[in-house]
Amino acid sequence: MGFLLVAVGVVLLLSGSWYGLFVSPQERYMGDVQRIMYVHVPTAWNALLLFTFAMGCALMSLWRGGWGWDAHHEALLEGAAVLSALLCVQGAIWARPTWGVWWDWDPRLTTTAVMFLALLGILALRSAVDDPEKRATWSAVATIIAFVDVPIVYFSVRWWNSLHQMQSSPETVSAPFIVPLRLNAFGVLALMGGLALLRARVAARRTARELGPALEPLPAGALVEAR
Amino acid sequence: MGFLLVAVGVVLLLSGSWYGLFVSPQERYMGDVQRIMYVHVPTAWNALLLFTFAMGCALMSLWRGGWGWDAHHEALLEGAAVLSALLCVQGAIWARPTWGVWWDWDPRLTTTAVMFLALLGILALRSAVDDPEKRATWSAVATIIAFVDVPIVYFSVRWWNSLHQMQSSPETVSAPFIVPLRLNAFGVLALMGGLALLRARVAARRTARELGPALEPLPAGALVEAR
Amino acid sequence: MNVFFAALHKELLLQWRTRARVLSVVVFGATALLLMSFAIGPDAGSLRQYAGGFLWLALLLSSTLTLEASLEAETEQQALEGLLLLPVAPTILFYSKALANTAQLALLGTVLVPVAIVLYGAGTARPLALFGLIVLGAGGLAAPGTLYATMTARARAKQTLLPLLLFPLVVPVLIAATKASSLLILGDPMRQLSAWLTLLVAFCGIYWTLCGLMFGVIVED
Amino acid sequence: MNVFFAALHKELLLQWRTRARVLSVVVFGATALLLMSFAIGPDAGSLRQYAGGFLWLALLLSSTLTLEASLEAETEQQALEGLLLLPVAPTILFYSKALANTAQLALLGTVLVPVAIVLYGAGTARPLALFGLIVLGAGGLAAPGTLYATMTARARAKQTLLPLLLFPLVVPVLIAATKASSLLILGDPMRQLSAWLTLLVAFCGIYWTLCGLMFGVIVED
Repeated sequence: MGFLLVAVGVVLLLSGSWYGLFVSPQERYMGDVQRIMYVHVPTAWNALLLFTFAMGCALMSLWRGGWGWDAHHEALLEGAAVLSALLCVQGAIWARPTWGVWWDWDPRLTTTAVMFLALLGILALRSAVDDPEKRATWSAVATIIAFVDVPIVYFSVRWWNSLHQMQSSPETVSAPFIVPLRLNAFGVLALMGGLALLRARVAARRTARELGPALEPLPAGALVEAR
Repeated sequence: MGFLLVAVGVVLLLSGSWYGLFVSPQERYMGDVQRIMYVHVPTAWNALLLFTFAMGCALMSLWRGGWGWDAHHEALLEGAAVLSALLCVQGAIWARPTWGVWWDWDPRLTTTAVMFLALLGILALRSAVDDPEKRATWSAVATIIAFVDVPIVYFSVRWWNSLHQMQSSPETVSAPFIVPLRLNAFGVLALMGGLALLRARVAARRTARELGPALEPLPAGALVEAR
Repeated sequence: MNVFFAALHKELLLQWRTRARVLSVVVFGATALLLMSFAIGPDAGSLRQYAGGFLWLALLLSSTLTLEASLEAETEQQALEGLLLLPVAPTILFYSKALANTAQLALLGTVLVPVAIVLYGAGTARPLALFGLIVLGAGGLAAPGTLYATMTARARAKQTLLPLLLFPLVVPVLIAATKASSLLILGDPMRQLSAWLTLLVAFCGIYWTLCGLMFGVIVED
Repeated sequence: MNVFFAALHKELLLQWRTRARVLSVVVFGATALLLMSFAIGPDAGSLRQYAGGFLWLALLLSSTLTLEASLEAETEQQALEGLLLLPVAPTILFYSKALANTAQLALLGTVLVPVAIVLYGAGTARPLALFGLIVLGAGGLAAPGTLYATMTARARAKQTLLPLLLFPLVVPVLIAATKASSLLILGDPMRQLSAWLTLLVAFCGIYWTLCGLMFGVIVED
């Protein structure tokens, strides 16, 4: 399942990038620089989506319990952290030729930076707690608290920095620009989803080792319901 | 001895202040505000003097040992901290009517503030260490290190803030201004010296209690050589 | 309600016992304010312009020290006297702790204001509004701060962990409190103050509710 | 000399083992840089003007965390493996520790520079000079920092105590390094850079000597 999704994601990303780089026409005002949007916008969508999935796993982990939720929570947190790091880098690459600075204090970009740091904080918490039970509960609580913060950060940065550009949404973009966006969006989703599934399996195995001999002889599939 | 010095200090300070407030003529350019100098300059001299004495006690405490040096070290550190706090307050009172701000980033004033914070740090170290041996050694080392820093801070603040006024020294000040300065300088010295002697006796008694029954029955005078 | 006041009384008593520690945090905050001025330079105009931001940065940096200390005292005192063994619901425990921490942070902020006034010339014509702002901001720091400090109190490398968790979360508090204090210090011709205060009130409302709910989850395991 | 390299190798090995901790200190420094920008506002001009000061403030704030961590690792590892029981003179121990801490702080500073470049637009035409400055400044922080961290490692309330002792002492380092980096970032028409570098070299010279002498006194009792 994980490998399949990764393969699908790679194919979608390759075709989307080919379309975006060679088929789509050059944008009128920004030229070729605009083509970074074909990666940037799908990355942004998926960073938020992965964080939302992580939040869902955190809620399920608290409500229902089960090591499977915890393993997926960990994997999705890492995925969201990787994507938001990529977003910050892409934002800097975009800002440099467009405004002549590396960082433009755009509310979305700044919120992403804060989100990235918050995710690193939760991952640091996970790595600092040795007891698997406490690690699962505490990091789930931290994820919920950080998730609620994201819209508040967004609006406070937006007010702080009155200068702000319009959101790009499919309505304001013409068809030859939509195709690579959609292809890449689903490509990133499939790739990161597949990687997260594979990563979650590793996390589940580590937790099983930590829980000790009591859970040792269970088959890999049974771990998910073992808590 | 301690009480005698305190009494002498109070008498000198009263006569110096009376002279400064009622006998000395008004200064030509700065008016009555200038009279704060009769307290400010003696405080500054004595703050540095007490810190230097504290440094001497720290050196002797490391080189020769002896709880008496440690007790006087503690008392002189507290005296220097009180005087530098007073200096900062007086500087603010002086700066307000003269330049219209509470703080003027004058190198001497800023160095005093840094010195005050350094002294608080050493006193915090003393209060955080329970073992009297370690407390004596460590705080002596901290005092030596901080004392060496004072001239470096002074020159770096001076370069940092090129704006800077002349030192006032007896040569540039006429006779009716010198008398209250001298009276107050020796007054503050006698007062703080006396208080430090009294404080050192308290510190020595506390150390003796901490060291436990081994030193219990010694007379108060013998404590000084007891280490 | 009586239980709540008993718990709050216990928390305030614990903080009173560690007042030497609180004093050293005040010195830390004042040192931070002095050091930040060296980063800006001796120009009175720019110092006054950024005074609000530095006041809140100093308070934020000190807050992790007081929050850690409040939990440390707890752990030490617990071993000594078993005060924590009072049969108190976790929610009551959380609100008493968070309220005591709010009081402590508000006190810290109030003490740092005169230092900022002297060093940065950051006087304001509306001292009561500034005090209210400090209490609000302290509340915004204290609610998530108490929750995170409880988690990190027994984790490894807690000195680093608490700021890593707390600082990104309280970005809205820092922004809103900085802007609001700058408006109080430099004047508010556009009447923007209420917008920032609303943001702070909203943050406090959300996190005092959410953290109260979550505290039960983290201490019950 | 061989003993010194053995001790240095041991210190660097200990730091390599706690690299997860170092990573979280880097994140702390980056967070501090981001938060400080919120205190200044989104104006690119003022951000660039104060970038040097904020870089050094962030490094100073992070330094107490790495210094504490380096001594903590020491204490933990010592219990586990008795590495400290090597028959090494205190002076050699101090210089190996201080050198390892200098390396770690210089690494931290070097990693924070790109963050400052991106966030504050603090690019410089002389990156090698900036690197040399960071190494010098790190040396100025590391010598007294190592000595104080050794003292406070076993004292009560050490998280508060270390900054209280270290921050007032390193005011000259902060001033000189801030001014020098600002000159490197904003240009140096008056050729003032060498004066500030001289101050840093003098500070390092004095404190590397003095702290080396004093370290023997504090560990021998």
